[in-house]
Amino acid sequence: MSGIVVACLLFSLGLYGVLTRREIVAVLASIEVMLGGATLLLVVLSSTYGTGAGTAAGANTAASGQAVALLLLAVVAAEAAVGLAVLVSLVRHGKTGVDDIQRVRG
Amino acid sequence: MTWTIIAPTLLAAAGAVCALAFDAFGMRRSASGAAVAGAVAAGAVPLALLPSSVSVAWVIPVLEAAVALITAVTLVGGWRRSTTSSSGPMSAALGGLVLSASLLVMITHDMVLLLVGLEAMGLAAYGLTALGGTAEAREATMKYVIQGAVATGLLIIGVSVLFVASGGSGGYAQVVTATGASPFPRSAIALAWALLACVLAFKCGAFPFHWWAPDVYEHSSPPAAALLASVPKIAVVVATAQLFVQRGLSSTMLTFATPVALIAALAAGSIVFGNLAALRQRSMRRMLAYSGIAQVGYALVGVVSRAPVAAMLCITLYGLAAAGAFLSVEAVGDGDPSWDGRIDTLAGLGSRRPRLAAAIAALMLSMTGIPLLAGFVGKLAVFSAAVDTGWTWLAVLGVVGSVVSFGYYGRVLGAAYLTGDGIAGSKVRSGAAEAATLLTAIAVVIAGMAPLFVGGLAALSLFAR
Amino acid sequence: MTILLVLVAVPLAGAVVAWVGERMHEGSARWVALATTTVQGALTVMAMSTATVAGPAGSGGNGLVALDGLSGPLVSLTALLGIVCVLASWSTRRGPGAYFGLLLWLQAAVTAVFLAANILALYVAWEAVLIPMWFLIGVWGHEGRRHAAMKFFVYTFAGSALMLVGILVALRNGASASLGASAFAVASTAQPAVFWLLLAGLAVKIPVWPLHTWLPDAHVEAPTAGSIMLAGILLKMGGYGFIRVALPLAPEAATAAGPLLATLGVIGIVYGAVMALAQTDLKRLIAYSSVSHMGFVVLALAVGTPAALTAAVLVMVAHGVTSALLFLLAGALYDRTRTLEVARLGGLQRTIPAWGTAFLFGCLASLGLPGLAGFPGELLTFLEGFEAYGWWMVAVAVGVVLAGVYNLRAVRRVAHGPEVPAWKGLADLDWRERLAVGLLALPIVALGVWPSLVTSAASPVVAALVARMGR
Amino acid sequence: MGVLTANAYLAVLVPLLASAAVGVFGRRSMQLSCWGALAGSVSVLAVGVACVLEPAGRRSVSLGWLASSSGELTIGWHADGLAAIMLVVVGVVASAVVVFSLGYMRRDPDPGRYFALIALFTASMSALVLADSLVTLFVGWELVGACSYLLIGFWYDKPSAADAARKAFIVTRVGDAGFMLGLAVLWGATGTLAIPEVLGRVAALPASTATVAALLLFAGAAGKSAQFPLHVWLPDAMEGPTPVSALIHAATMVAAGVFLVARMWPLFAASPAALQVVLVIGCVTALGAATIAVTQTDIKKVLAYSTISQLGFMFAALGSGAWVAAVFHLVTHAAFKSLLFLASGSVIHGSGTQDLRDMGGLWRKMPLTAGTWMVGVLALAGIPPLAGFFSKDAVIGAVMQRSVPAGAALVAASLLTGLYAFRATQLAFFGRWRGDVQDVAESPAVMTAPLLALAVAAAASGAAAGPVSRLLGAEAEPLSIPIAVMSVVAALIGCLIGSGVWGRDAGVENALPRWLERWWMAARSGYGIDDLYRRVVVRPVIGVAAISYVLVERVIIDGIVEGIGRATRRLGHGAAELQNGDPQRYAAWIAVGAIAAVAVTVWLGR
Repeated sequence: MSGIVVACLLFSLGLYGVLTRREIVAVLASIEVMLGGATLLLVVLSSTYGTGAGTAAGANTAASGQAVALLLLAVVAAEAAVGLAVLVSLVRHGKTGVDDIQRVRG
Repeated sequence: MTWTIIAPTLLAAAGAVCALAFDAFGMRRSASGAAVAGAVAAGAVPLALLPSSVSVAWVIPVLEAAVALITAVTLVGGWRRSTTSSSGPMSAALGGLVLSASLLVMITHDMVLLLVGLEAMGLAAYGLTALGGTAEAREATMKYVIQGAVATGLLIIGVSVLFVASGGSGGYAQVVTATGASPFPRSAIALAWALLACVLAFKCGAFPFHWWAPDVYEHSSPPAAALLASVPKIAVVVATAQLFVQRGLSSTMLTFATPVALIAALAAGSIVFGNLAALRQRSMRRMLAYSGIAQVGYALVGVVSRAPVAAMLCITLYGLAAAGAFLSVEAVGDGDPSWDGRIDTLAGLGSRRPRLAAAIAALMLSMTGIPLLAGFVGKLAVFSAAVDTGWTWLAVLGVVGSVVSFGYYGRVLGAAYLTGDGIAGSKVRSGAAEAATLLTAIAVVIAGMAPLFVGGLAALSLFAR
Repeated sequence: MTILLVLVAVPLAGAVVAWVGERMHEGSARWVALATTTVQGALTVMAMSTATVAGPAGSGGNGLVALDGLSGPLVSLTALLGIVCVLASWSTRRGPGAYFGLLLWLQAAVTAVFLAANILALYVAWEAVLIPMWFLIGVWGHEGRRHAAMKFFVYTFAGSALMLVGILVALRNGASASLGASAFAVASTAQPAVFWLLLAGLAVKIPVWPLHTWLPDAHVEAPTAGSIMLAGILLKMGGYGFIRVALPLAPEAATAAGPLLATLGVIGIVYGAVMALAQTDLKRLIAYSSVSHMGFVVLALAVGTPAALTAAVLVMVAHGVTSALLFLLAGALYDRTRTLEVARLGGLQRTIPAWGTAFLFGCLASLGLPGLAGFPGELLTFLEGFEAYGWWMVAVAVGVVLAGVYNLRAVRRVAHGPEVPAWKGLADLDWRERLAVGLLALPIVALGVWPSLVTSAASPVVAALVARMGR
Repeated sequence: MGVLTANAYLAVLVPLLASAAVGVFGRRSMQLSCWGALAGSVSVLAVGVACVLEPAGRRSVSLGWLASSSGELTIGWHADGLAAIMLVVVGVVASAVVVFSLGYMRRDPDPGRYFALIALFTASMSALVLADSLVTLFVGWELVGACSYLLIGFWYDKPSAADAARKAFIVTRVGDAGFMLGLAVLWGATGTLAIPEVLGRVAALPASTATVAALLLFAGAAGKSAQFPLHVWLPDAMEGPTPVSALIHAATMVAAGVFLVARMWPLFAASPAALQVVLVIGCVTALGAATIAVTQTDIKKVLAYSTISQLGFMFAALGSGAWVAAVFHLVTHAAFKSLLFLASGSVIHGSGTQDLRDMGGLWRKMPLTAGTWMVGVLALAGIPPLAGFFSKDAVIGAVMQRSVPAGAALVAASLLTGLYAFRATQLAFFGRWRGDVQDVAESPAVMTAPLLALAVAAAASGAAAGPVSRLLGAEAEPLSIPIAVMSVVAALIGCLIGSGVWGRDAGVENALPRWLERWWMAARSGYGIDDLYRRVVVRPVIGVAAISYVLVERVIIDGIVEGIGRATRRLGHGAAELQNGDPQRYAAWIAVGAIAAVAVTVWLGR
């Protein structure tokens, strides 16, 4: 049960970071934390809640859960890569803070 | 047999890879060509494999073909841009990737694959938007990334709960059976479905998760916007329809009673917000972006009234028109580079470029839902389904929304035809965009007229079931 | 049956040929339009004579097209106004190809509305009318055309959108899509919803007071041919829709709504007349007189007896030709004087006698002088109204007197009185305009002297409708 | 003779065709158009005479005019005695007027239109008279009103004529609105509008319905026959050419009201209350109009008010049940009043003025006109042996039996009649010529011939009492001597005062004593009723229209419509403002949105 709490905690912290930090770099970092928390939740759930934990079927759920988690890691990494790439182009034009990217509105 | 199902996705992806390869060797024209070829191939395969008799099984393959052809048209529309600027082939390749991901999203019946498809589509979209090249484009992309990340987080939570609940298989069917009896408490399952609904709403730009849409569609290059405003939206709505009205496509059982109210709220919110916000817009692309929100709302009405085919038809016909509309922005830009993208400065287009103006008129009126054009067919299917399943107030809201929509679609027509003077267009640099726009306009008219000849309008009720 | 499909196809074909023709050869559009409308007229006459005019709705092949006593007169009116419109806009210089193309498209769409034998086909044709009208007002209109075109489109579209929902609700509650003779009424629980939703679209079109404010703006800004088609035939789609769709679908709800509708009709009559009295612009005056005349139609529809419905058809056809004549003359005057401000006009009977006489004739017809088209329909409506609503008809009598007042006041201020020096050298009506006036004057007198031209056709069909409604 | 009575519709058809022919071809020559119009009026006369000589009874045809399922509105004609008399009257007067107009309208630039309208009027009048159903009667009734409108406004570029025409048509239409309501009541009560059936079912009607129907029909009649309070249009109608006044505003159209009541007599007879109203209105109009006529300075206005007064006599007779006497008085009045109008036309034509104060001593220069005028005036005053005496005496006799005060009022009115008749004669024909035109000459033969013909008719029509009442199916009552003596004495007193006072001093009106001066001026302006209507009815209606257009239409109804449009746009602003560009706000919205969705789903799904 504690695993789920940790995962949710991590997710909330990450979300909090995204919503409040003023530098884009920090926001991207918080995103990583958040997504990490979500992936952790998957692993914890599949291991604790697999049908009949400990039995063969249960192991099966846990295994496939971890496999998907690995896949998620790849997805999160791709997300971070693209985020950073965009950040680099923004920094090159001297915009690092969230306030600098508020011109497009209405 | 499974290969034939995945073939379109692979073909589109192959096209994209070839485009990248050619780009590496600096052969821009053949790079774009490869992307287009990939898209067309991806469209041809499902059509070739259609079962002989017309049945519900026709729906998904036909939609796949439609999505592929729309992508091809947008790539053709952006030909000048993709063959002249340095980042051109890159955007063509990304276009292929968007198509490939969208096709995956449409045909998959597995949660994990759905997640992967959605993410791939998102990433490719980030790329395409960034390639817009302007400071605003970069800003829009960054914002899109941030919001996308939050959505991905929610998606992962949702999928993981359902994945585990279904015993690690993740297939739609298993998920649905697991919803009834699962180790998790009912509220956890409800949370998962709700999150799934919200993320799908985010991906297709429904209210209140639409924030990225106006910025992205306004500041990405028009051909890219044409692609992003149509193909991903169609894919997500098709996925939503399948998920929430279950794979049988025709079965009326809803997997979970409660999300209907949530989707209905999303639909109503989108219709109201989309139409109202679009009224105020001065820039044509931003207006089209907001109107897209409303159009998604109409499609979601189909999902709510358990008519998946109607919802898919509605969003696809809209996608066709939206692609055409954005390509027309590119076409006008071709004719007059100094055009600031605002509606009012379209003045006199009717007299200067009659063919293009006529195409724009057809596209606008189709999106308004005027009969004899594609939009009306989609809306009629959706609204008759809504009325049949007792959601009459949603139908009335949708219909009133269509009326309000003439407020902004009509302003484009007004500018083009009713005001005499305006910017003097220079020689048209390249006809590709205009040709693509005309193609979509003709398709819209044909789709609108089709029911008249195919056994009268009463046949439309077929879609409503 | 095929001739009925042809009646819709001919104007459409004409529209395309006119539009394309103008590109190739300057000035050919109007001749193409004239030819098309004349052919359409001939076809209509043939269709009217061969179709079993008195019989129930003979539905076409795929249920799309039907002609009977109720739609016959209105289709004929459309054909006639088509020719008049072409004659009236003979000298348009701005994009004649598109102008005549749109005009013919409008005529095709309206004809399709009257011939539609299937509810959805009727709805599609109903909406298809909006687009050409929007362009006609918007592109060829006068100063305030953009606002007027937008207001016209959105207002009518809002009404017809609700009508669509009404149709869908009706289809859900057991109504058959075919408008023919099949069993018709919807389940009585759903009738109020169906009736009021349908009425939304119909009331905007007729127009029923207070949903009429789009009409004056649209008329003042529309070009001559636009006004003629708008007042002459577009308003009749509302009345026709009421009899063909709303009444059969929801008879009990229609009876229940009778008193309210009658009140709105009577208010419409008096209100339209009072407003016409207060106008300073000639076209706006004629527009409000249309509101007043259509008030009679609303009253007749509210009464709902077979005689009253026949009277409604009669008033619709009579008002069609009368208002077409008045708008034709107002347009002709505007082409000459570039103003329709009544204060600046005067003594035109002396300056342009032919126009003056035609205007006087039009105003006399408009005030319902017996012997001219307006009187029989209005008298029958008055009699049926009295039988149904008794002394409320005093208000209608006041309306009739006010009709006399504003019409004669218009004649007095525009045609009579000393000659105004500003308009000294105005050219009188040319042969095309005189032909158009003649084409309208003939039916005005014919209907006035012998109204059973229309009533003998409409009465049996309407009686059958009412009988089937079990009222 | 048979062929004429068989198809009496010729009386309508021939003038109609003549009118069309003259309208199209008459532009060129005056003679052609005059002959056309004459053909029309002569045909009416011929049919009238034929029907009189051979009362063929009811030869009527009714055609399904307005096929409607709940009852048949038919049109058709019905040549009975009353119709025959009216046709003769219309025929005679119309023919005289047409011939007279040849001379009177010689210098007019547009004779074609004039004679076409006269022919159309004749056709409509005979349609009205021959009508077999109330619908046809109403059609003729309105068409007659329209022709009067067109003829009063014949010189349409004269503002006063155009205004007078519009006023005439509108005031009569007010009456016609009542008529229409009456039609509706009868249609509701009897289910048909064919006159024989309606009258047949009158007995079955409840008294209240009959009274209401009768009063409504009387409203129409009062409008057309210029009875109080709808009389204001007739004096202004004098703006039209004088022959028109003679034909329409003396003999035919104004008599239509009397004809209507006579035609629908069983209905009126069935409701004493209605008859009481008719009697009162008749007497009030007779007396009031006579007092106004005395003070008029324009010769045509004198005759106009005289017509209103004489019509008042007829309605008084109708009100007291003597409809035969009323019709007989109608016949004689038509003769001498049209004579007087044509004579005044000849005077105006000759002397170039209509103002009595600028005339005088014309009998020397225009003996023929003066002579015929004298015949007319004596008949008007009711001096035996001329026609007026017999018909007016019958009327006064009948009214006296019914109610003495009414009879007294009529005697006073006949006194005043004699007064204004002879005042006008004195001022116009005797004394010194006060006008500035020198070469005053007698009118040409084409104008004086009809005068002579009408003079004979005016004189002889007195003897027609017997045949008229026989035609109407009632025997002629014998003259009661005391009534006759009283009315003749009253008339003579009036004549003496008239010729005496104005004989001594033509300008006596300018120096009247204070109290008389005030009354005199009031009477001259028609007791201010015209101004009253303008202030109380016309101006407020125009004002209300203008205000309600701005207030109700523009501000309220259109305001709401435009307001909805503007409000939607403003909402649009609000919606778009939500997007303020801050990505974190968007992300927050997404998070909050998701949480809300979850909460809703969980709560609903519990």
